[in-house]
Amino acid sequence: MIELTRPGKTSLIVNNPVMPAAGTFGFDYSPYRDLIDVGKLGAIVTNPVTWRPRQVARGPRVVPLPSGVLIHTGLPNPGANRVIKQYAGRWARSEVPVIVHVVATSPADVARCASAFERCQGVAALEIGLHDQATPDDVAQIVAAAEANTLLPLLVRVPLYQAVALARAAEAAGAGALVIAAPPRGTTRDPETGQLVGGRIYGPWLKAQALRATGQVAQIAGIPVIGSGGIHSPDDARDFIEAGAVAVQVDSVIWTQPRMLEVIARNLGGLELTRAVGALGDEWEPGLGHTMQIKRERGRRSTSTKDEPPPDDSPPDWPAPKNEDPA
Amino acid sequence: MIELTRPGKTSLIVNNPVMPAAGTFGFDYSPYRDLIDVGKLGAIVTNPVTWRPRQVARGPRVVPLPSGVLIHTGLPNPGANRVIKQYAGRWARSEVPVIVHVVATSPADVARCASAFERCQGVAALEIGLHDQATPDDVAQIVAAAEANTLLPLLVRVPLYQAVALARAAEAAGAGALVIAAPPRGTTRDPETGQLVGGRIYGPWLKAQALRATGQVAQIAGIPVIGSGGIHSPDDARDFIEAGAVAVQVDSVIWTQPRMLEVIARNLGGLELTRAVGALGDEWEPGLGHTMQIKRERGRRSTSTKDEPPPDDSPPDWPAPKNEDPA
Amino acid sequence: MRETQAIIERVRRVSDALQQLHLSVDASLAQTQAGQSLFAAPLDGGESYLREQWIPVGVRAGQIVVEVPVERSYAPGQVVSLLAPVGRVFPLRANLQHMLLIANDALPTPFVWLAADLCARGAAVTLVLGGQALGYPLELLPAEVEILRADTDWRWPDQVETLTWADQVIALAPSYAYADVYAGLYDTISQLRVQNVPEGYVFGLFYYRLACGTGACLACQIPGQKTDLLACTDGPAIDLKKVAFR
Amino acid sequence: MRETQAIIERVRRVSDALQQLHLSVDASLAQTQAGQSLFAAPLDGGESYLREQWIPVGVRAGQIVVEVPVERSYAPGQVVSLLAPVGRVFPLRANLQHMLLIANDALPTPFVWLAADLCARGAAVTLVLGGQALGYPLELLPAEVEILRADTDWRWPDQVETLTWADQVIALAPSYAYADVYAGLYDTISQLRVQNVPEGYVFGLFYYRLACGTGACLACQIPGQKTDLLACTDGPAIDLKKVAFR
Ligand SMILES: Cc1cc2nc3c(=O)[nH]c(=O)nc-3n(C[C@H](O)[C@H](O)[C@H](O)COP(=O)(O)OP(=O)(O)OC[C@H]3O[C@@H](n4cnc5c(N)ncnc54)[C@H](O)[C@@H]3O)c2cc1C
Ligand SMILES: Cc1cc2nc3c(=O)[nH]c(=O)nc-3n(C[C@H](O)[C@H](O)[C@H](O)COP(=O)(O)OP(=O)(O)OC[C@H]3O[C@@H](n4cnc5c(N)ncnc54)[C@H](O)[C@@H]3O)c2cc1C
Ligand SMILES: Cc1cc2nc3c(=O)[nH]c(=O)nc-3n(C[C@@H](O)[C@@H](O)[C@H](O)COP(=O)(O)O)c2cc1C
Ligand SMILES: Cc1cc2nc3c(=O)[nH]c(=O)nc-3n(C[C@@H](O)[C@@H](O)[C@H](O)COP(=O)(O)O)c2cc1C
Ligand code: FES
Ligand code: FES
Repeated sequence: MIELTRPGKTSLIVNNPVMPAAGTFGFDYSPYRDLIDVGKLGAIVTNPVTWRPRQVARGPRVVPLPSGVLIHTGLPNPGANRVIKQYAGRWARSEVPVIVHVVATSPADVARCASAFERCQGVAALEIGLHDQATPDDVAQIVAAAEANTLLPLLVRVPLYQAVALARAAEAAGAGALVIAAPPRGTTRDPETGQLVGGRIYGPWLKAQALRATGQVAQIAGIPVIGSGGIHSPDDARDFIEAGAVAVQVDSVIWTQPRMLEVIARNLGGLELTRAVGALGDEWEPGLGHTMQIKRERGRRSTSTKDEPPPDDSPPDWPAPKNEDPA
Repeated sequence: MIELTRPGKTSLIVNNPVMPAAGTFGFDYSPYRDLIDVGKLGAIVTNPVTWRPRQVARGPRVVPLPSGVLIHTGLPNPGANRVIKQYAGRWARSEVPVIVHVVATSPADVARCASAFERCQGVAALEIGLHDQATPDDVAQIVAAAEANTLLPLLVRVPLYQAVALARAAEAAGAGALVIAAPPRGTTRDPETGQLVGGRIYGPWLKAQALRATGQVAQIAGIPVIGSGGIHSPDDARDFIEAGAVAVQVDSVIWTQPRMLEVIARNLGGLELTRAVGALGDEWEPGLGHTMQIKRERGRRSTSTKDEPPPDDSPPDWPAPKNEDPA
Repeated sequence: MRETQAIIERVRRVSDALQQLHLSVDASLAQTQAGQSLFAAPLDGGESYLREQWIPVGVRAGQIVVEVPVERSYAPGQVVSLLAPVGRVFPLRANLQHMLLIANDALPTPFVWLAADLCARGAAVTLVLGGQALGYPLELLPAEVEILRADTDWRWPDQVETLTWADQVIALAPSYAYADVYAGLYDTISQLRVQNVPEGYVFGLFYYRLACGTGACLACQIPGQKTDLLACTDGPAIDLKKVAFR
Repeated sequence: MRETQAIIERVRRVSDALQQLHLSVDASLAQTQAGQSLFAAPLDGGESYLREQWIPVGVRAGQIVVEVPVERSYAPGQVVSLLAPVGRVFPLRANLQHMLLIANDALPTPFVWLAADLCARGAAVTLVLGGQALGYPLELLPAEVEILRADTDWRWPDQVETLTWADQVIALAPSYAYADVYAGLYDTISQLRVQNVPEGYVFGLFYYRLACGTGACLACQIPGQKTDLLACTDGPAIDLKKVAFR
């Protein structure tokens, strides 16, 4: 039992700390029902939903990268109301909690989505996807708009590049949990058309960036943090837990090796996550980075708090981010 | 002949748009003298220099990543004055202009470094390396401190995650050129020690993020932009030129295939870069993204302005970044 | 769809550009038919991050044969993970007499198995090839198939006749040109037929590069008249009457 | 240092953990000696992004033989790009009589060629092995070498005697333990010798994972007493008297 969102009026409890990331799994369990045991997951996060319908982007949408891929879909979806018509029934029948991902196009739209899903059976929580250019003020307005219109637990998914500043703003505005982080955007050339294409980029190398952001946020967050970005193995997932996350979202490996999602869930299923959220950093015994201990600990790869951070005198891999707030 | 920095009291003119990135090539030409024809480069950018000596970081410093590497050196250097004692002679003898990379540890230190290098023969320009947590105000102070103490052309190297906001601040403060971008930080596990290590991350996948940032900045910058990040081939380099950069800095491929630096320089050497800085975006014929044109243009891979951006109705791969300024 | 493993039994180069892989596949794939494809990833990782869509050209001795570009190198004995079958069987009209297939600037690989099936059941098949498609080795197609050559503007001899003669039309364009080409074809046909183009008459094949192949990521979405469609789960053959061309 | 190409002529498995590669190298590498290494990258890309430091164990029939872990698979005929030579020849004292080599928790590969050279010129070589080093196949070392076993705290029989007997000492530890181990060894030796430890007497081997191998990136820097040192260009053998232990 893992408390995924801050205790309070309503909180989301899941049995397993592993779930898919928005946009990777579909609007419900059906795309992967025949490929994995969805019941083994902690939850499902739906594809992004907007208040108004959105059409798919034109031009190339899937472009290979060195050990990764660029995806530019334009977040196609028929709009909140038609999504509810199509999927609410299945959500109600889902073995695991369903978290609906709402794209933060505007506070007004978020408010409309919030009240729509509030009335919709089978929705366990909302995840708000912040736009890359969102400012802390935008975040405050967007989260407030959602809060005002639903009692559902509220997760806020934060863009990678502004993770600490926007996470602060989201928590202050009353978010129930933070998802760190949404994948960054990139630009690459489509070999087929010779065209430059912009979109979200996915791949195993994303993990290093996302893990650092997760660790930085976990140090300051008073609410649960969910780690996400480039997780391709159970060990990858454990690194995020060790960084202070209570749970993880798995992304593009679901497309390349669907079973890996279930494997990661089964591996982390055993974990007892009793740590006070954000307290993980303190629990690490500082001196332990020191070489002779490393030698003893050598090779050990556990999620225990013994796995050592870099030595005190070398900079932390996620320094307490003073000054990072752009404000 | 490429004007690398804004016309004015002093400006840096180079013969070739290709140079190494700070920290990849050493303090002078000697590490690669026997491996490549340094004379083919547009310039040399030195390793980072601080006012006070810095010791090398402890713990693992080089950790493999999926198709890349994490480097955490701690920016070791003997301090500006001893660097000058050791290398000024060679700088004076260098076939190509030497750009000294000054780490922006504080405005006061930057001021001291600026006047020290001002008096030092063989230094063609300074590149200021902004710290990841720098705010626009920090940047203003740091650039002002340098400006006040040297007539040397001033390049400012901007962290990836804040590229647009900090580039704006640097230009406003009087920077002569912008280097987009310094590589991001990541955290990964060292297989040898099982330890989590933080540092800069390098690899071909970095290109997509750096290219997007370069394009975004080139759209708004009134001063020359130098693109950098994950360039591993001449075509990679051309993409940055096409995105609006007047020159490029090559990073980790120098370590894995030293000759590639010279190959890229020879390939781009022919380029006539007469475009008004930042005007590139306008020169692109909007409608051209449209599929039938793409079909005609298909396969074409030139640096001409004909290579089309994504269609109008799909979001640009480097949208004009309104709101992006955290202020 | 299931995830299974297959072994590459044979690698046969069939042209400068193409090679055929003979695959021993899991029993669950025995029912695979023309139109469906395999979403493949070599177990040893291979060169690409995403899976690749392999298009079968037939079944020989219980082995599924797929046709792939020669750029990637494969070896007999290599084991691949398959997500399959991807997509739908080609939706053929009951008692189909005359099938018109059109491939312009795209290799007609998807038509090979289909044409063989149709010829086997005695239907007449005309294949129009244009642009890059003209480079395709014709010996890989059934001898009964009538071949016509189209120019770059998708015109060919007796275009009107062939279009009216056909009970069903399936076209293949390069992925970057789907919107324009299929819209154009649909217009041409609507003009020919005074009455509306019937459902299930003219299809376009959609082979976008797939990210998930399962209907999850929506990267292969095709805007539809009533509801939107997905190349991976509703395709590859999409009734152009159902597509909303923008 | 130059960038040249070499061909893997032979791949020989010498233990569960190690394989030896026989390399036909460019003429410019004919002068390579014990201590220097090759910074290698297979032309076909290979598994790792960075180059790998290959340590020679000798020269056979004009081919340089390197010893590498078995994890990575190599095949005869494979072409590799080499940045070489990396680092300095082992700095041996003039008329050296007694050499003491110590390897604890690290494979003594770097000592193989050195020991052979020393034995050839009639010097007495004692090799202390501890921890992981004990797993090393002794048949790969010259028969004349005297082997002693150290415990986990770097103690071995007649430690004091051997240390005083030796004209020169070279130690090898795992990279994550350099600071502590070499500092400890240096202290032990200083206590033994009332007068200061002479220059060029006790060396530590530094094999950090290298990023550039050329002295550019400073990732392999070793804090020095007077000036800082680099494992890639000043190493692998560093006079511990010159190291500033923090
Ligand atoms: C509300 C909103 C505000 C914007 N503000 C800016 C801005 O300040 N500066 C700027 O340069 N560009 C802005 N844009 C444009 C947007 O940044 C670019 O379209 C995007 O960065 C790249 O486009 P894409 O199609 O690759 O992204 P995709 O993910 O494909 O998005 C397709 C469309 O959905 C929108 N979108 C994607 N994710 C979200 C999200 N989490 N929340 C809301 N909308 C999303 C994109 O803007 C784009 O219009 C904004 C877009 C929207 C919808
Ligand atoms: C002036 C200064 C301000 C800092 N402010 C913050 C902060 O606001 N929030 C925070 O979380 N951490 C801050 N730090 C610590 C620093 O962010 C971390 O050490 C770094 O993010 C990761 O360490 P590293 O060793 O991997 O970086 P490395 O690149 O290895 O740097 C090693 C040391 O050099 C410093 N450094 C690296 N690049 C620069 C640069 N371009 N300019 C100045 N110093 C550099 C690092 O801070 C670190 O102390 C600051 C450090 C310095 C020197
Ligand atoms: C198809 C798809 C859609 C996604 N939508 C979102 C989203 O709206 N918000 C978010 O935070 N993350 C979501 N995730 C992660 C990000 O990719 C997404 O935010 C982004 O807007 C999608 O960009 P794209 O349209 O270029 O794929 C998505 C992932 C995928 C693969
Ligand atoms: C050894 C090294 C040092 C570098 N120093 C800087 C730097 O000071 N400022 C900068 O903008 N980029 C420079 N570049 C690029 C960034 O990596 C650097 O800023 C960063 O601080 C180095 O981080 P590290 O100590 O974790 O390698 C450097 C690259 C390398 C490989
Ligand atoms: S490829 Fe993902 S939905 Fe079709
Ligand atoms: S490895 Fe780069 S300086 Fe030694």
